[in-house]
Amino acid sequence: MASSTDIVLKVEDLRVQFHGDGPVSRAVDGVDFEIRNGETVCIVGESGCGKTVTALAVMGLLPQPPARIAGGRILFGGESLLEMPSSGLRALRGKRMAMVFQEPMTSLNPVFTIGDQISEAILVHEAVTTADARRRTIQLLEDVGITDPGKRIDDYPHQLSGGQRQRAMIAMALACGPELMIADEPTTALDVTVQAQILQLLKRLQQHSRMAIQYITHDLGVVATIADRVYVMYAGMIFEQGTTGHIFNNPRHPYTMALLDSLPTREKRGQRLYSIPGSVPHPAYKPSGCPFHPRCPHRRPSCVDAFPEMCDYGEGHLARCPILYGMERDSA
Amino acid sequence: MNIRRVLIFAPTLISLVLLSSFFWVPSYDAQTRGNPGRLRQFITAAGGDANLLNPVLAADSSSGQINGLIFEGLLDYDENLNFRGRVAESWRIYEQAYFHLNDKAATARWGRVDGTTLVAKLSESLRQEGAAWDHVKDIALLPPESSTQTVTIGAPSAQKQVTLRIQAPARIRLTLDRVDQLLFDHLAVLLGPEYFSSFDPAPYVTPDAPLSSDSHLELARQVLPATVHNPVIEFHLRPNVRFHDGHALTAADVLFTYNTIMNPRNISPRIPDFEPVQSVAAIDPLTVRIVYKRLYSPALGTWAMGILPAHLLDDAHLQTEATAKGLKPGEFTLRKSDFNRHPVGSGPFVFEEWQSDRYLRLRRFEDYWEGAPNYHQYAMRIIPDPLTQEMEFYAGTVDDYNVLPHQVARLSRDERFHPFSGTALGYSYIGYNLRRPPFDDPRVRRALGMAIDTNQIIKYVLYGQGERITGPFPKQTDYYNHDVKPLPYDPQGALKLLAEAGWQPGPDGVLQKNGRRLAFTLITNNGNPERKAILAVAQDAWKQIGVEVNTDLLEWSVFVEKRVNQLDFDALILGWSMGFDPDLYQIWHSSQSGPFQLNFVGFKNAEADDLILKIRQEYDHRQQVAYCHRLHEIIAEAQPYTFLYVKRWTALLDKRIVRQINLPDGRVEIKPITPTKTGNYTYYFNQWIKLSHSPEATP
Amino acid sequence: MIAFFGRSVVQKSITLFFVSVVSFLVIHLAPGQPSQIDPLNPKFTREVVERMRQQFHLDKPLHIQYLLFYRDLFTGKTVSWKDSRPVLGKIYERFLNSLPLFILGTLLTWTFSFPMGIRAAIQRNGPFDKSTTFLSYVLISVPGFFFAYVLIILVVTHLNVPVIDMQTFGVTSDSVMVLFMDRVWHLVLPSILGATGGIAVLSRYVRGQMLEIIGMDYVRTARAKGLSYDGVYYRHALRNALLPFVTMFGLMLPGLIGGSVIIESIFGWPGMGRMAYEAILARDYPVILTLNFITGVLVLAGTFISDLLYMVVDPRIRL
Amino acid sequence: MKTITTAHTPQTVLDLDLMPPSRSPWSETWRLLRKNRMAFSGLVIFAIFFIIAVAGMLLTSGRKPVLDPAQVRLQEKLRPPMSVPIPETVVSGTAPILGRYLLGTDDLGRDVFARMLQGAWVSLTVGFVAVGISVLIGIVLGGLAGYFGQRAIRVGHILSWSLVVAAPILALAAKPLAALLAAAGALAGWAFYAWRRRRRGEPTPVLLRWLSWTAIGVDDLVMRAVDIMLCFPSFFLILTVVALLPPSLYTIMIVIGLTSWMGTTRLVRAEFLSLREQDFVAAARALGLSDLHIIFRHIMPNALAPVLVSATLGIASAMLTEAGLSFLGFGVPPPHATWGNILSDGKDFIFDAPWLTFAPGIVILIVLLAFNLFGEGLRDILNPKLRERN
Repeated sequence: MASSTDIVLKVEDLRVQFHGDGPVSRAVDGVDFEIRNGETVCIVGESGCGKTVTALAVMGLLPQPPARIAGGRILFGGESLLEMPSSGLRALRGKRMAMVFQEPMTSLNPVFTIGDQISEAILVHEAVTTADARRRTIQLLEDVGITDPGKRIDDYPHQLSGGQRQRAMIAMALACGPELMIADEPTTALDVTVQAQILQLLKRLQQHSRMAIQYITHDLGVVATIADRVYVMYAGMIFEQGTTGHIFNNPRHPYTMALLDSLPTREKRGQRLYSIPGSVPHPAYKPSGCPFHPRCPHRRPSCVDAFPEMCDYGEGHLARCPILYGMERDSA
Repeated sequence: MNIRRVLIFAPTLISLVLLSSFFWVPSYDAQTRGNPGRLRQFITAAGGDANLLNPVLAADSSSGQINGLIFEGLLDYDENLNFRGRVAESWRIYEQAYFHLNDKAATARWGRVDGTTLVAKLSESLRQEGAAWDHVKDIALLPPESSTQTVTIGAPSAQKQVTLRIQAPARIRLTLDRVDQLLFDHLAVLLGPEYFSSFDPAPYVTPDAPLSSDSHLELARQVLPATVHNPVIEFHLRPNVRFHDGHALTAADVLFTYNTIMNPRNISPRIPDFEPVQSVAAIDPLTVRIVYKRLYSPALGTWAMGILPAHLLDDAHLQTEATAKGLKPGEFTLRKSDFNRHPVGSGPFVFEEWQSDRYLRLRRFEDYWEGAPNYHQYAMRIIPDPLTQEMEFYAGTVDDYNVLPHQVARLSRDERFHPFSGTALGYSYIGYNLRRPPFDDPRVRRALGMAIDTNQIIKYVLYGQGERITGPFPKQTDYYNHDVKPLPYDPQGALKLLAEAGWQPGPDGVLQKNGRRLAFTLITNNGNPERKAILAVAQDAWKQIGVEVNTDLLEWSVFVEKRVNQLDFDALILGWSMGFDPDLYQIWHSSQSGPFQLNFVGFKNAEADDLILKIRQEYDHRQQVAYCHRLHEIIAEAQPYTFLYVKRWTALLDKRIVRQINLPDGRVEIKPITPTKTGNYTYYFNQWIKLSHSPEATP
Repeated sequence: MIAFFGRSVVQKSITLFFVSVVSFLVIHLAPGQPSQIDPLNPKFTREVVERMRQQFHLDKPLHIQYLLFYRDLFTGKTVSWKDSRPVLGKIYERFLNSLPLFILGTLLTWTFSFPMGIRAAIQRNGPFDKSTTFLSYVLISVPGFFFAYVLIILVVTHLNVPVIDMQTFGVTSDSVMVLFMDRVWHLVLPSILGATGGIAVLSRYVRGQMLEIIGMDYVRTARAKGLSYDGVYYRHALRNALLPFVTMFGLMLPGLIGGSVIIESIFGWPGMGRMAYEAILARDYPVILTLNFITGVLVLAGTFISDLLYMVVDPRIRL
Repeated sequence: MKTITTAHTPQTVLDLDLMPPSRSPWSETWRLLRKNRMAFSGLVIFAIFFIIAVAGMLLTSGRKPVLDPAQVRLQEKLRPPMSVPIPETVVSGTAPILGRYLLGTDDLGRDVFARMLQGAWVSLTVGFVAVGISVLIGIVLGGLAGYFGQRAIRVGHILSWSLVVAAPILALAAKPLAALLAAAGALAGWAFYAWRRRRRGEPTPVLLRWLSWTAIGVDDLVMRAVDIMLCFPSFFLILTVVALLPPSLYTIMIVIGLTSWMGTTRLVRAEFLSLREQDFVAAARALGLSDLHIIFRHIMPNALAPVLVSATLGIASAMLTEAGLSFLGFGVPPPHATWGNILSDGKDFIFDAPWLTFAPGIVILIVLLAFNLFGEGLRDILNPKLRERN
């Protein structure tokens, strides 16, 4: 285990609820995870399972109301973000932690040049002149692999291609050299070749700094490429966590297994691709017991009532399925 | 830059500036009590702006009000409705009457005689007959004349010009010192009843184109009537009347004004007033002689119209103005001249400033021949809304406004104000289309009139500010016959009258006659709350006696063009505004009952026709009054209208406004303001002034 | 660019032609005569009426009247039938009177609706939002003249100062400030009344626009950058929310020649609306038609300017 | 050791009800409306007002109405609200049915309460009919422009249609020969198109080719018409027409309707344009459904929501327009009472009888407020963008 000073972000028992009309949605329902310096951590799960909400909660960007943080702690560099005044949080955002969003098309402001938008991030947090900020912006654009940055800096977002826009977004996130970058499915909207370039870019950037990356995706292929450690999320909870190797080679939770089974691989060529039956429960209407039990092939009657606890497989590999844990111990 | 702060600062700043302006505005107190000049200022409020400050061209009331102060006519009506000289010091009305020698007819007394003998015989017998012929001052024989005249004949679609060669026979001219419309009737006693009527003018008139004998005779009668009355008015002007620019007002200005009216390019609305004029001549700088083509008793009153300054408006001046404006002189008329916005007249007030739709300001004319008015300034403020007018009046920043009856009722309780009222000119009526049944039966019309409680209408719609009326003459004049009693309010009597006429209650409660229900539509124009109220009251009243009435409110132009002018209505509510003149020809004469004419109810009565003609030709007041009284009776008997009421005008004035008469010996006499018989409380306006305290308050 | 100009001009000219034809027909085919021609006035014989109709070309066929009218309009010779003054001069005089009212009304509308609408959007469903929503709709729902009378009566009876006309009648002072502030005071009530509806509508519109923008991803991006509240809402969001309002600048242009008859009549303001209203009543066709024509030109010019402005402010639109 | 896999295990999914209850769009709208307090109270007031208006129509019409709004009692003029008629002065049978004048009497002694009741109905009719007309025109023109926008109107179309219109006019103008010629021309035009339809592939003779020249697109035509209408200042256009035409309830409703369709047209056109490109319309087209079917079954229901909102707000503004016209004396003429004309008739008496001004003034304010709040709430609710964040 790394020392606690290594830990950039530690989330403990985070609970986020949405109060709209009708019953309360428990979008995030007791999530624990931690990210260390220089590490890439992937959070995987189907859409609607609370990944983005978790990330937004960390950044303090949840729209409140309707969202409400109902419990838990978020520690960033040892400081509790939830107790921090909004000005303190603002000073952190963009400087020590930054976020890259899913849709590069809509996440850039159409009426400002990308140069403006990037240097703005620098100017807000550091006492530099506009000229300096501009110089640094050009450097950043170059760093993220935009050709001819001196000219591109004055372009409006609509003049750039999708990949370039996402690079610009990344440059914006990097502007102040953050300790943590949260990337929320940054490549989903891009085509596959561009996606690979962006992933490479992120890896390269991480090598230069000791920046930690929290990478949110539903795509296990991406996870395999980039992640050091993986958290699998379902219905607002972490179902399994471990290193990339643990997760891909020794999945200990039926959900993880199902996810992996639905991944097309070379061996499965010619077979019919597996898909998980049913769908992710609505956060306001979660089933009792194990939230996955209606879709689970290993369902036992006890799953309907008993809330599953985390079971430790050692080496930091944990999974939330007592049934499989029990079966394994029995077989061992 | 902080946008948020700008966004909050801007509205705050604007609000502060706007609100702080409150501290700079003079309050009503400062304007009235704190301002001594206010006492020498008369401010009136009008709903609409003036159009043209030119007495010859203007037709609206606001313009008329101002024109009356800036311009002055030759004469006007005094407080007893007699004529009073203004620019004219005095006048004389006499007549020249002509008749052609009729060589085909023998005279009754002297047989066939030639012209010279006839003159001699006539003079002799008139002298012998004595007092009855006193007014004939001279008889003369005029030699035959020949002339040519071009006339237009035919229907408007196929007009043609005909030139006539006229070789008129000798004429005899009688000069009278007063107008006598019956002169030829009396002469006919001496000359024989056929003498005038048998005169055949056709042989004396030769057209240049072939005409049928009928139209030839008709044309000849037109150009060569057997007898002619030529009334003459001779005005003697005051020697010391000046225009505001100091130029003296002379006979030339009167002549110019007449010519301006008659100039077709000016399209003056006053043309019809002067159509009977044959000629106007300036005899000397202070004498004007006007000769009329025919008897026309309203003639004198038409000269109350304001006199224009010829020296500012003659052709040369108009041309200069046209050139200055870059217009061709042919396109330019008096209507387009700047004079209409900067008038110069000879009246008691001098034009000073006109801001369209805001105010008009006049100052007093120091050299006014009768002495300058007491008020130094006269202003007319244009305030379209009656409610804000009232508030300004109440605050004292307006001295006079067109006060509504219910406002008088309330404001006269305030002891600062003094209410006035008097009989107005103009009456309201319900007119029936006499061509359509059931209105062809006078009993029905009378019954409908009896079913309406006019007193109630006066009491509640007009707040008592009205008087019943029984006939078509102005109630405050002698012409009105006070012996004619108004219809009683008697629904039972009305039912009885209707029963006499054959109308019996039907199964649905509506009266019926021969299967026809007594139902019709009553219409009036919208925009007039009183007529709207009468519409509701009449409908309700008639419903009570079993008459089914539909009502319709129409926009004025539709009302006039589609309904009144086309004679397409059952019954209507309307009003006539009148002058003091008793001429009823256009409204009541049977010849005027076609489409587009004003006798739209279709009233026809031979005796009434005769009286109407006599009234407009009679120059003698007493005789005229007698004719009018008879005519009034006839019309009241026939009830072609249900005559409703004549309104009482109402006015409110501050009690501090009084008449201040500067007596010749230097003393000053203060009198309260009282309305005159003419229905005009502003009659002595030139003597008005506002005191700082109400006269009752000072011991 | 030139093609855009050319196309606009041609298209708008055609539209204007139809506008002129339609307005001409509406007025001339309706029943009624100019008020100068009053058939129920016993003084007017048919001859005089006929001569007046000739003077006004009313005796000619419609298409000739149309051509004559527009010939006069373009040569600047049109005169009002009511008082024979040049129509353009009359309109200009009224324009100068209406201008302060228009400027102040617009200023009030814009300066008040933006802070109100933005704040309501940011605090959506909060007490400020709810109360401004309610107030806006009260202002939209109240009949203008009812509101005007209530205000006038309150001000006149409680503050004892005049409110009607453009300035206090007969006010004289050597101090320019007094005269100026007097004029400003007389502007207050009518411009407030004129602006209330505008404030209500515009602030609602601003709120809606802001709400839409606040939901956009780039606003979240801006927050993620650590921008302050002002930086997020008043820089990033507002700039985008403002785009549609830029076009409204162009659409305000016809307001220059408009004016509320009702407010002008109540306040005795000698403005354009009253002149138009009186012209309609008197059937002063030259004035009505000229006003209509100018309005048409301004509307079309306004939309054109809007298009241009939009191109200037929105980087996404280029010719 | 990997003993457990999922791939070959037989699968069952427990069919638990784990989704939010699904609702029809209408019940969803209703539920959201219930939640929006301002909009809901607007709806409630509107419903009450509607009931009052219907009751008003029943109570105040007919030959012997229960409450007679036209009953003139001059003796009882300007009585304050809640006053009891004076027995001596009231003619029998004309006393108010309730024993007192709930809202006082006006300057002719008419019962203001009865007039307000009648006015409720008439004002409502004015609002609904005017907006109905404008919405109808808006939907037809907007739909045409949005759906058939790209289709061209050819010279021949214009020619034959104008001949079709001209023929009856000429016939009415007693010019039989010209009318016959026009009819023949129209017939020839029709024949030409019939012939063209039958032989689609064949080239048109050169001489007739000009008939197929494109004159203007449908969309262009409609949008130019909108532009033309927008060039008129709307209140003045209404005022001009109302001032020039004979005034009646119908004129006013029609004129307000005819001068306010431009917004709806643009709205419907925009909706149609975007809906036309949607997949479900493409699918419907692929199924070979007719244009009419697509328009009425697939596009129209989706396009109606914004129209409904603008219609709600339009009714309020039509009623205000009527009040403004009444102020200038061009409102609905008697015998119909509307709130607008009660208010403008009453304003002259504001110092003598304030209830004549305040009763209609406040009622107009409340009802229009209800309309506006309801419309605004509806807009919020029907706006999917705003809805999902609720």
